[in-house]
Amino acid sequence: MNTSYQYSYTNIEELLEILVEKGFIAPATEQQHATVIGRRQVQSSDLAFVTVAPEAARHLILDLRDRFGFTHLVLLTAVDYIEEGKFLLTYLLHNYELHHDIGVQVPIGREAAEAGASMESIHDLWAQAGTYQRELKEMFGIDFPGSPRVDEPFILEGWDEVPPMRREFDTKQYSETTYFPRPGRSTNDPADYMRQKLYPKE
Amino acid sequence: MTNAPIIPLTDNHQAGRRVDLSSGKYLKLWQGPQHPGITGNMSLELTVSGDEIVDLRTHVGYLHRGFEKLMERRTYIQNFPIVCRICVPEPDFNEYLYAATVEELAGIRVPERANWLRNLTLEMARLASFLQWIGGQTGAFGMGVIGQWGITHRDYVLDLFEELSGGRIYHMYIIPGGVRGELPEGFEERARAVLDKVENLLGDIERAMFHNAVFKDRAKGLGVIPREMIDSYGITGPNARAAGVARDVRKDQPYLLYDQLDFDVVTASGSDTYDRAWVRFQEIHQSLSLIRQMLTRMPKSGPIHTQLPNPLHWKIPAGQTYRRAECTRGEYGYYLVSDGSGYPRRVYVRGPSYTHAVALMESMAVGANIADVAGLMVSFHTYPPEIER
Amino acid sequence: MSLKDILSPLTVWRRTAEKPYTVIDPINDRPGAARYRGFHKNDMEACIGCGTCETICQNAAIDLVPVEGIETTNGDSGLRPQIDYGRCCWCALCVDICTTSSLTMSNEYIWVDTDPEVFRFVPGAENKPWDNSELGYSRAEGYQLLDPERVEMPELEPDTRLTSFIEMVQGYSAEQAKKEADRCVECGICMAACPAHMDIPGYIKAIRENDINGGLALMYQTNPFPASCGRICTHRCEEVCAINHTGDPIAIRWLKRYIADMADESDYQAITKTAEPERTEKVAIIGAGPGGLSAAYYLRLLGYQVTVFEAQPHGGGMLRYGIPEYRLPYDQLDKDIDLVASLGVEIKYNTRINGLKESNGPKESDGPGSDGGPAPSFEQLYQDYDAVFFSTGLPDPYTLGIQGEDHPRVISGISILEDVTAGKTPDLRKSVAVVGGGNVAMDAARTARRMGCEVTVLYRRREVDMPADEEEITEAKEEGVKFITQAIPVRIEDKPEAKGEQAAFVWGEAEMVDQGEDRRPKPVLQEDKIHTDLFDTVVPAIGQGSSLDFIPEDMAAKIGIIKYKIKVGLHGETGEPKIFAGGDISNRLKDAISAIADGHRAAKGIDRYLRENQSKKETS
Amino acid sequence: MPDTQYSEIIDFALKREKEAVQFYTELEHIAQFASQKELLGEIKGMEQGHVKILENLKTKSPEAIRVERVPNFMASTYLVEAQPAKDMNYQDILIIAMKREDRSHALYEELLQQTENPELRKIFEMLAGEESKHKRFFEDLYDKYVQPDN
Repeated sequence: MNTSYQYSYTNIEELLEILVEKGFIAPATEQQHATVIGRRQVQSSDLAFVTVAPEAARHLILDLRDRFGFTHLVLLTAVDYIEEGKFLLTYLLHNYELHHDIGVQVPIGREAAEAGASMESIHDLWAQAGTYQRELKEMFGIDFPGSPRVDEPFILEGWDEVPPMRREFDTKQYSETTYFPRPGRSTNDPADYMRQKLYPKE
Repeated sequence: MTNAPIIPLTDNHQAGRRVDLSSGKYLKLWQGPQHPGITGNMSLELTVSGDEIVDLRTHVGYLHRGFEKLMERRTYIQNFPIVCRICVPEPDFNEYLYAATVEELAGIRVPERANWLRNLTLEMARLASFLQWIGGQTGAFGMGVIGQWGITHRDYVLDLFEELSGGRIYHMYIIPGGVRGELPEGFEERARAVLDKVENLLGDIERAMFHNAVFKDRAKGLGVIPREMIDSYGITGPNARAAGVARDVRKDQPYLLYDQLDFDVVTASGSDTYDRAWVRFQEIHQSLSLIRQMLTRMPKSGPIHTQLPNPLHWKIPAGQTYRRAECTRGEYGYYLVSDGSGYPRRVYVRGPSYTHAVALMESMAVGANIADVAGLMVSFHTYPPEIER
Repeated sequence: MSLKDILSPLTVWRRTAEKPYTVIDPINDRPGAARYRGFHKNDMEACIGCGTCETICQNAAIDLVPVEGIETTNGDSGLRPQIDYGRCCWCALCVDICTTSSLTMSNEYIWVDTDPEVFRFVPGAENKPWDNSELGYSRAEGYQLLDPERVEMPELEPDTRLTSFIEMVQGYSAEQAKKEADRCVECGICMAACPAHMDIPGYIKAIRENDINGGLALMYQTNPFPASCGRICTHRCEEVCAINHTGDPIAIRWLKRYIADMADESDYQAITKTAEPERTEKVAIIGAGPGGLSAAYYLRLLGYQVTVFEAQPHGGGMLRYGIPEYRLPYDQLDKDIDLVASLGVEIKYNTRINGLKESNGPKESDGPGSDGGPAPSFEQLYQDYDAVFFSTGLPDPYTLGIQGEDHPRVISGISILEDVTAGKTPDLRKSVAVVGGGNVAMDAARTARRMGCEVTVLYRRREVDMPADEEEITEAKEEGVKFITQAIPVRIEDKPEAKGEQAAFVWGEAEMVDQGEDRRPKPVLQEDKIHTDLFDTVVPAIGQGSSLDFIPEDMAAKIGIIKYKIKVGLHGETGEPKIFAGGDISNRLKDAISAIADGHRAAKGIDRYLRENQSKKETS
Repeated sequence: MPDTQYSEIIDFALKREKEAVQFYTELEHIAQFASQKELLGEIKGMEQGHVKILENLKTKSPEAIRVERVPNFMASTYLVEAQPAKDMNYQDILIIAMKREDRSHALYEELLQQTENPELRKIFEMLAGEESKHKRFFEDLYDKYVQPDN
């Protein structure tokens, strides 16, 4: 039981019920696709994921931090659902009193209008969020307007290709066109090779 | 000496921008990318006034290998040999967490003895990593001799890894389903001998490092992390415990067999470089004890691996999970997303250095002395390879 | 600053007197640990070049290359892994997954050379100092990536089996089939061993992906008898299966059966859509066994007008008359045959082709043509059709050739099986001796068990020499068939007291005489160890011969017959361009799948012949 | 050993082989079907080959003779002699051939027993060996094609 926060709950299911009451997520319990808003998924007794709309995310995250005790931002990253034209941001928050994790998941359009994919920044909620957001800008092309140094290269320098963590960036193709293969490499498929050797004319 | 309050990054950022380099009052200095500590390649861009740092920017990218991306085009079994390469001094946490997340989504149970062997290697990895850190911490303060002892004793631990797993650095021992080999004949005796040797060294280290006027003078009061910064900066592990925050995944969310083992969560209150070092030093003792307990209590036989589906066309049900473990630097975690195919949809590796070496370092260095930057960096015990995965 | 903090560090000065920790000469003095993952070794004899190491290598460091001195043979691709040490990360997954356990690692880890090219090498093919190293990494006990155990096939219990002719093998469930299909490593080594070269990895993959339709279509590309072969195939593929080297081979035959069982009618119809435009040429096929119907199927798909002539009242040949119903139920065989017929292949049953030019009418022994008219002669078919394919098999049982074999209580194995198929009850009585160790002998013995007889199998050689499938022997034993091996038939006597109702079977014990490495040991009768046993029935099942009497002499000379076998080319061509042959009368393997393959190849040969004929006509 | 004796023995053997050729020629006439004729033709061809070998021996000295003995596996001992008939099958023809070779072998063995002359013995041994080799050849065919399952 976390006592020092406004909302007390003892297990993940209870937490989700409160989130339903507060209107953050839908009551539906069936397993839907991860990018569907309102989806909830209890992975284990200490880990759940909820999917909310971009507009609701910051509010929910702030509530979880200040009213439910999820004070630790474990990670912030994205999954590219290219076939749906969406990224799914995951804010993983941890409650140090109950040792629960909740993943707040936010689908955002991969290429929203002119500005490109973007999301509200949370650098003012956790100081290290700025680093995550800088990396997401660089690796996925997701913008977080107002986040410190968000436009500065983080890992890549002088990169002018597609943001490399996007699914359409093909590492193998890139490597094949950028570098040269080692000469002297060629292989054979056993079945094909045996056909040529043992029954070429059949 | 800094005793920085919470400085939101925006402010820090603006403070940096206010520096007018043309005024002649400031100098730019680059430290790295060749190992500012001894733990990996990254560089620090210092703006100094005299020998005092007024601004610091971290630069990573010298080690980027794109593991997370590479993993998306490799099968679940093919990823097993590459995860260990994310963190050189402590590869085993990657192996364990990757296996644990895959097993969770695939619904695979690991035999008990395999869990003991996994736990043993994780604690051995902790020991090796801390011994290496001693090398970095003392070396950064000009006490390289002590560092050599640490590095040498780490090598004895690596000898044990070599005979257990067949590799010194990249063990590739923990594989989805279990582990890849039994303890070799006579391993327990040799392991105990190494533990005794390390324990013997620790006495000397305590006298030569912690009761050393030079070390005390330089480390005490350096890089004090205030309690308020712990959550805001996502600080975990010994860095948090030295600030009196008793958090340890091994106790909080026990994994493997930690709930059956006897150990203490070591804390301190000073939250400076000296206290962080002291916490780590105490944890080496804890680690020795944990390894001894495991050697004694581990079942002497039993299966070490569960038969997996054929790894060549192994598909894992769609789902996502996050699992964490306490490595020497704090919370190490794997976030795995499966879309039901034979390849992971996304693997995110959360290394503690990600926050400790970038946002935290940038804040903590302001006001420090140039000569202390390396010591400060090592006091966060950061490994750049896990920043850029 | 306390004085203690100044003095304390000095107490450790004794360490300066310690010997250096570093090894002075690591190159010579420091061997890797006993299971060190060092340079690769490969046992070239054990390796079969399956390429699973290449598949699992996440660095793409392995290529499969031909190696001098390694031949491509049945069960060995002749390729060997070449490793590029510019890419290898020494993870040893290749060792872990190696199907033959031939690939291992030594504990050597130092190799210095100025030429980078040498670090791309074929372990085992090029002599390396570590080739004979005993230490190094190999797969640990209790850890394996590939499941060595086959999913068990549900079968009727032996007691239940004996009560009827119901199919004893019950077939995999979807879950079982997928689990078994999962074990396949898709190396494709099996494809060369299959006489029909079926795309085995392909249809097994279809099972994994739940694509029954796709799997069925793949099977029909090379074999129009999936339901039958899925039950009784001699599965030469399984013998060479890569997994067979360290575990049970993939149950390829049962997986084939699974697809055939799962496929419904619409799946079957989807296959027939591949038929090409109609052609006017007519092809006659003699024999509706697997060879003839396979040829008919593929010829019909190519658009030819096909007529099949069959002496028996039903199709399937030995599949029907030689194999008992508990192994291959008639409805399953009919399913295969009906699909061929449904394409528009005309099958004339009860039509025995006769050989004598001068007598076009049916002989006494021949049945009438199914259209009521007289059965045509071979000569007629030759005249009336554009091509003839014959696959008439080996219908005539050979006798034991010993004295007293004309005893009334001697009945051949084949005639028992034929009788049961025809719905007749063979007159077996109680105690039955079956002579022979092949599949026909097993079938006859197990059939007799199902008719309530006490059965003893007598075989000239040892059990390991028996040509019958291992599982047939095992199952026969389970069903209570007794075996006497190294028993050579001497003669059959009629004991006066038995009055022709019982046969006294006289046999002698055999001694196995070694004949050198390349020949199997020979059984030699020990004339001082002769036994006589009384049986109600003695059933010889030692071999069968062809019956080629229907081929007129002048035609035979052109076709080419050697030692009662038809001499054919790769595509069933005989010496007479218009005539093709296949199946047991021409091939060495004498099983259904070989006949099916012969039929398929002959269809290609006939197609080529007819197309060449057509273009000749057009150009002239 | 006088040359006459040597060539007499060879002539005797030659006569037997020629009789064999004659025998198979007659069988060919009796046979009704092409497959029978083909096999009989092949066996006849083999006997003709033996005739040639013996003719070559006539011009050679007895010292040049190599003796090759093949163990008797008695594979055809208990088989019943088949009678030449127009519907002979593969099995029948092979039995006829085996029995013929067996008899020839027995004859030379008999002659071998009756003489003490080492050179004569050598010739008989050679001839007996040849016949048993022929028999063995047919036995192998019989094993492989007629009773593969026995």
